Amino acid sequence: MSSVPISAYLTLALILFCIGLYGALTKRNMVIVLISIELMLNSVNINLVAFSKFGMVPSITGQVFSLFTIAIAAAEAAVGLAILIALYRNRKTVNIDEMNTMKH
Amino acid sequence: MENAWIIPLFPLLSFLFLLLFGKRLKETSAYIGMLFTLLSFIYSLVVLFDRFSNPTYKAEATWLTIGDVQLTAGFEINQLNALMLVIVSLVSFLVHTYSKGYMHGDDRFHVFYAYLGLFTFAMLGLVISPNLLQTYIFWELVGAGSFLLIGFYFYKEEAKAAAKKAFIMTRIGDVGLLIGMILLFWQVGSFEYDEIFQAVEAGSVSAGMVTLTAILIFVGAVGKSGQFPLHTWLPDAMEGPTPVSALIHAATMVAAGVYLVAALFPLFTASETALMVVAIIGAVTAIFAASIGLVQKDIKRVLAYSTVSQLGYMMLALGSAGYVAGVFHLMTHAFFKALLFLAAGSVIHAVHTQNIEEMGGLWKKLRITGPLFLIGTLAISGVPLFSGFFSKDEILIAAWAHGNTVLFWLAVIAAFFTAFYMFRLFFMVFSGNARSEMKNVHESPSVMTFPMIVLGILAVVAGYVNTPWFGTFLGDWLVDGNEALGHGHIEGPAWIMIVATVVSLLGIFLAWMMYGKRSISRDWLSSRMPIVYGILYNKYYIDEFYQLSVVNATKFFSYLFHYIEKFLVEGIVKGITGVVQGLGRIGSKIQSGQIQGYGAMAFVGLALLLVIFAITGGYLK
Amino acid sequence: MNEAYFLSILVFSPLLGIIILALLPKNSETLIKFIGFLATVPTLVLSLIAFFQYRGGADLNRYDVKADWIHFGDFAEMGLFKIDYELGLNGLSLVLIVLTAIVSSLAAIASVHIKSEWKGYFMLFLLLEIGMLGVFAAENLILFFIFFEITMIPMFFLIGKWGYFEKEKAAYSYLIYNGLGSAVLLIVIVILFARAGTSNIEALAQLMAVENPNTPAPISESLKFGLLISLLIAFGVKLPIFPLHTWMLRVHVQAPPSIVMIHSGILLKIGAFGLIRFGMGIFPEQFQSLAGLLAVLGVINLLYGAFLAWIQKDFKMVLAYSSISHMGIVLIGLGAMNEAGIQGAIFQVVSHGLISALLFFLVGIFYERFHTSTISSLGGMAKGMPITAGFLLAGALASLGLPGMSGFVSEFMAFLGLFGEMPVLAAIGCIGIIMTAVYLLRAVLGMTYGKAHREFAGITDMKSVEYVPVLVLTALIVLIGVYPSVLSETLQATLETIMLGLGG
Amino acid sequence: MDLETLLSYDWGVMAPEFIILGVATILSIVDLFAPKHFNRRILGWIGLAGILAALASLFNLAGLEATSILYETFRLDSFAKAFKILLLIGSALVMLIAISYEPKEGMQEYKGEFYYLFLTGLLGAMMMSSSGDLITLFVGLELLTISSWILAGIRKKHLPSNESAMKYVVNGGISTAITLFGMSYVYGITGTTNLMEMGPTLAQLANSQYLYILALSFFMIFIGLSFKLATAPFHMWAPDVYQGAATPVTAFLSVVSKTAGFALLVRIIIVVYLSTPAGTSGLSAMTPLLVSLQDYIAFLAGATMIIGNVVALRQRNIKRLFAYSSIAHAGYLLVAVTALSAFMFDALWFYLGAYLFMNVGAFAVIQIMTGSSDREDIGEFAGLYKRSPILAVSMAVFILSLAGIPGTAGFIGKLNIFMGALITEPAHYVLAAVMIATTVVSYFYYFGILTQMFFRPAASMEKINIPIGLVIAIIISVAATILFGILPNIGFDFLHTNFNGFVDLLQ
Repeated sequence: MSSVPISAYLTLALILFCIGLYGALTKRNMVIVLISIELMLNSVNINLVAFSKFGMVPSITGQVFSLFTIAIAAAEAAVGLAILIALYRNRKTVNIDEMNTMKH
Repeated sequence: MENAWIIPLFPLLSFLFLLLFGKRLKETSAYIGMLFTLLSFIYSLVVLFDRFSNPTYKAEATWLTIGDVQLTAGFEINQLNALMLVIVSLVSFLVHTYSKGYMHGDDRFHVFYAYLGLFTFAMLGLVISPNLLQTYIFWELVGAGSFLLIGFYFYKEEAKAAAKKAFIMTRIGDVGLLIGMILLFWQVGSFEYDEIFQAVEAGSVSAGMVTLTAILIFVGAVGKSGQFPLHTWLPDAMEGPTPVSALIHAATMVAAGVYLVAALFPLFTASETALMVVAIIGAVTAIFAASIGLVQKDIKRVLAYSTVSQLGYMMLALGSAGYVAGVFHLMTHAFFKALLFLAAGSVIHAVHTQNIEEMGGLWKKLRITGPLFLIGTLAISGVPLFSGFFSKDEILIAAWAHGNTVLFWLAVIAAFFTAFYMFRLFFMVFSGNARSEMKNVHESPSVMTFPMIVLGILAVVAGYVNTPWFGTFLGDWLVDGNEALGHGHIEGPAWIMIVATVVSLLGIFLAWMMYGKRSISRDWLSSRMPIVYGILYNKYYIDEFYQLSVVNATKFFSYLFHYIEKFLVEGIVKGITGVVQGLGRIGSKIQSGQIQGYGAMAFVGLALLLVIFAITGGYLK
Repeated sequence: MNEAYFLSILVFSPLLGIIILALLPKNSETLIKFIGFLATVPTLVLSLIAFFQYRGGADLNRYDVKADWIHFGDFAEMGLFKIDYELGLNGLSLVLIVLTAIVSSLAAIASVHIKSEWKGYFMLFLLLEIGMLGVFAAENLILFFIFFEITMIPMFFLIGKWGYFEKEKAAYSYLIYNGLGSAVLLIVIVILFARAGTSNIEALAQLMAVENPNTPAPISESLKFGLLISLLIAFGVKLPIFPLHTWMLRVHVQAPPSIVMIHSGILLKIGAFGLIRFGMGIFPEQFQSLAGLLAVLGVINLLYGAFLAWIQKDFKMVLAYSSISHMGIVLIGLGAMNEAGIQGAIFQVVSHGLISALLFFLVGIFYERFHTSTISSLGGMAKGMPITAGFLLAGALASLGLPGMSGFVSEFMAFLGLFGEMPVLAAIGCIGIIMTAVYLLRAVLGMTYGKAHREFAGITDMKSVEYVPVLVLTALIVLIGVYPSVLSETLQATLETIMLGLGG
Repeated sequence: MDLETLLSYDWGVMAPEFIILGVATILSIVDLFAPKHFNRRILGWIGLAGILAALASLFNLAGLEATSILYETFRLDSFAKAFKILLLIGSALVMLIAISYEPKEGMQEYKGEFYYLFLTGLLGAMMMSSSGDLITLFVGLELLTISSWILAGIRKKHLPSNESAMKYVVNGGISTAITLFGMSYVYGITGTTNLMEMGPTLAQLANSQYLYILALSFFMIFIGLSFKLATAPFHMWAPDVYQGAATPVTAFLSVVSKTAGFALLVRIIIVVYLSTPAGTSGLSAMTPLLVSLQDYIAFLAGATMIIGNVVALRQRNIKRLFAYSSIAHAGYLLVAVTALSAFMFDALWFYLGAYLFMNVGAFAVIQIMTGSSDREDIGEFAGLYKRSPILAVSMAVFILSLAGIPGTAGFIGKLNIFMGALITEPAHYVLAAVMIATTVVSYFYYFGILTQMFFRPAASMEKINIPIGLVIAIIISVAATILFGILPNIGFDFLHTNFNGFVDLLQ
């Protein structure tokens, strides 16, 4: 049916991953950092699904895997935000580069 | 003779005994010392007479095993040893006796006797050693003993310095001896004298090696016998109590060097060069020391330099293949020089000064010491019919016969000097009129005079055991059964005897002119040729020279090493620790506390690995 | 006593003392000190028994102990990668164990001068003794290493807690230098163990002897050589060999005298022991190719130490450098590679052990009274403390190799050996003999002779208990000096095996 | 799937997990409904009991040969058992510490979660160690990770705690993503998430492109997991998190989560990358991919050891210092992984065990010293020997063991790793040298602590009272540290008799 080669999906996933990584490593706002991490995880999902459809040995497990990933990503986000809130209560900021009381 | 080994043990016992109980015994410890030394003297006499009739005796036991080599310890009684035993034990006994009076009242009296015992033990042990190793062992012990005795007045800075100097200077020589004997060992495979001699005769030791080892061993002798250039310790050693000087620096320790050369005579005769070296050093020392003796002001120092020069004579004799002459002079010198020292001691004991310029006119006061001192002086000056005359004559003949003409004349001049400064000494001390501050001067007690008298007699008669007129008994006996030692008596032209006599009489006459009759002013030399006088008075500046060269060189090395240690070694260590610390600093700097920095670091790491992987072509190697 | 346990008891008997001490109240000083000394006695007795039994012709193998201990991986049935608990004796280790026992007991007596925390002190002290005994008794490398490290930790505390002003610095430099040394040693040991599959010394020696043995992993010639060099470094730190020596200066100066007795008396000797036992024992051929290097290092040590000792102001420093210098003689002996040399080296090990113990005990005595060890401030001590001064002089004479004392025999044999192989080098080394006399006399006479530099009124000379170590040590020094066969006969068998390994 | 298939499974093999799960659930419910004033320390004891019960049931399963249920997703092979034992013991000790943990602002209201989050984390760790499928493996990993995030931030009102949690979250998220990305490639190439099925597929993998991708995936997974192990380059979170988190949590992270991480890492790399050929042709077809990548692991291991030990030199904060030391120890463990020698499993297992005891013990002492006040400077240890000799001596034992001094378990562990590195042909001389050198460097800071305890005078002589939980923990730790140091074969024999060399890891 569709003739989009798997390499395209993989490239897309890779690009997304890199964007996510870039965001996670550069954004100053904690929320955006968390979102970027979500992005990275989702890029993985694209990989998995692509493989499970167009991989050399297609199998359903990839999609199952991606479901698990989504769920866990959600959990991660939730916990992350909860901790962020706890931090915000004490620190009154979500600015990531102010979180450096411990160093060296 | 079989148990001659006991002879050295007597003094050792006295040493140990006094070490343990001396403190309680106080001055009675003198009797202990005297008793034990007397015993060893008597037994040595027995051994000596035994030796006349019986052949050389030797007994040994294994001392230490190295691999398959057995190092032995034991004793040997040959002519030389037997003779030395008697001389040493006799002088030691007399000194023990003398010291009872001289050291009276010293609160470390017993220590002094303990030390005397130790020293006597070492010296006796030295003379009966049958092999080089044992000789070396006692050789060192002798050094240690003399070190202790010289430094007996430990609270005097000079005594401390003198003791240190004596030990170190002799040790320098000893190292020569050590090297020499070890080299010999690797050539011969044994330290035994007779095996060494056999090997040398058999020619299994290369000529060069013989010369080398002989000279190295001679270096040891130079150190002990205060030969030039290692003589400087001997005059300083006069800081010790005077009886010590009599024992160590007349009869025994300083003679050990001569004894060693004599004992190894076959080795030396095997190498003409070695003999030459011995002769030259001897002659040089003789004239050199005598010249210094001309101007010294300290009674004991004068005697010390005369000792040095006399030892030079002996070396000259041995170097000129005059085995008998050397040993003969060793014997006579032992007696008259011991006498002189004891007499000097008695003088000092009386006037409490050593500076001869503060003395004078003691002849009337010291009725016994005076004549005895005169006897000694005559003997050493080589005045006919006194013992010194015969032995010195033998030496001159030997030197001449061996063809060392130059050395011969040197020796003659030295003889002149000797006569001069010895009588200078005599006149300055005894002649003239007494000083005012020496009113209450009185003769020493009999315990001190008795030994002097004994020595005085010997100083006269000892010569007659070996004379051209009444037969050379000693010589023949010494060399009997061992042609390697040369002949008992070397025939020489008769005029030599005349020359010697004339020379010594000239010296005496000149001394009388200057110091007795005062017809020539005393400061003739110092006023006419101050430079010469200065050089002589300062002993040719040898000490200063050593200070400048050797000591400073040592300092240089020490500080060099010191700085190497401080900067190089420590520096490297500091460098390494610094690097580690630095790494730590960098590491903790990177740990900036920025979350994203950490993630970035991880990513960088990943990227790095991937890049390396890609560059190296990954697994496709 | 059952001989199967003989050695184990010998080595671990101080443990009993540790336990008892642990139960004692903290501040009952005399009791603790007494128990502390008592705990060293069994070892002493046992070691002497063993010594005399051996002298009496008994075979040393009867003491060997061997028990399964550790095996790594599943190779036990192949007998590979097993570490057994195996102790044993040979002439050399026997002599050193006796030395250890004696010096330890005397050091325990010397510990009367310890001022505080006696309990901890003696517990560590006894632990240290166990370590030292074990080092000499161990039959395999891993066990050796374990005991080797066991000596390190107590020393760290003993220096760092009971030492003088710069104690912590000293403790640290001790720790780090020896840590590095034992690190290198560990690498060597583990390489051998991992690649040969065994760590038993005899077994290794046999494996190395054959051309290419069937080991779990190959051991090339170059590797052997590397291993030997590493051994040299590892033990060179302990010995110490220039330039790895700076740590021991600090230790000598900062540690309490009783500990320095142990340190310079025995711990330094472990280096020599290791070189002989492992260097010569396991890598004979490679060792021979290093002979020259060793000899040169030895001469350097000898001269370097001697010259530096000459300009020191503190007597402890003089002794520290003299230790370096004297260890040079050990190296010279080893470098000579012949009976005379090796025997000389071993003699020097023992002799220096006794002599330095004696000297440091004396240092302890007068430091106790004057609280200084600078030469200039002690001048004329002989006036106030004649006996101490006398023994000090005796010790110095022994140390500078006066015949009739142990120092001479060892020095003589070492040089005898070296002259047989490299005369020129030996001749250079002889300067060291002179320098030894120079610096020792300078220091000792500076302290004892001359004008009295201080008030000696009210200073008591040696006290009763202080006589014991001095007399014992002096007696031993003289005994060995006068009758060296007492040692050489004990060492004979061991020496022969070593020479056999060296091929002649 | 229908009921009987579901029932057909031998659920018994999951008994330990079920017990932990059950206890965790019970605790959460009790915590939920119990009144506020109810002393929740009881819950801690219950949790401990649960862990011990799980341990018992695990020993009960010890004899069982490798079985796997739920379509091969859960394997209980000897490898899993061996590591679960460590995990359970570790958590038990940590729990003991946690029970007597009392921060100054108090944590009465959320004490319950404090305890059962340990259990959930433990559950995750156990899943990781015995998962036969990428999915379960990943789930277990995340269960552990997320629980520990919350644990790190458990002290809501304590700023450093929040910060450490935040840092942990961000880095953890990134690492998860990277790991997952790598896994996705593995799946892509093999077409299965089941580790057991991967093996054969990978064995005859002959396409160099795929191998290349596989290598990439290896790096990604390795780096991602290095976050769990706290090894370079993903180590930097550790110091901050360790410092900020509550002491028991720190202990948990440094022991349990590290152990689980190693279990996971070893399982993946052995199963996946050891069965893969390094190349398509010739010699490289013979050598496994993992072997050809050894140098990279070696490099990372070396870097980790150096960083950990060197930076630790500059630390004054005791917990931070131990963070770096734990980084260093992770490095040592990586050496064993690098060498892939016959001793690898023994070494890893034994060292992790030894590390568990000595480290937990040390943290127990640290908790006593830092106490309710948050003063964590090394100076706090000054004069400890005077104040409480026993405590000082036991701490000394832990320190010496960490420093690898003979007579302690740490030494045997190091020795074993060392042998592994040096027996292989060619031997890893450089790596071994780095390891030993850095060990010597570590003496500096380890003995620095000893110096404080024994040489320095105490600031205050106030009496130290030790809660019962810590007493037990310390006693056990000391005993084990010394016992395994003197008679290590208790451990080794146990390993060999029960798990004969983990041969069943691959079949």
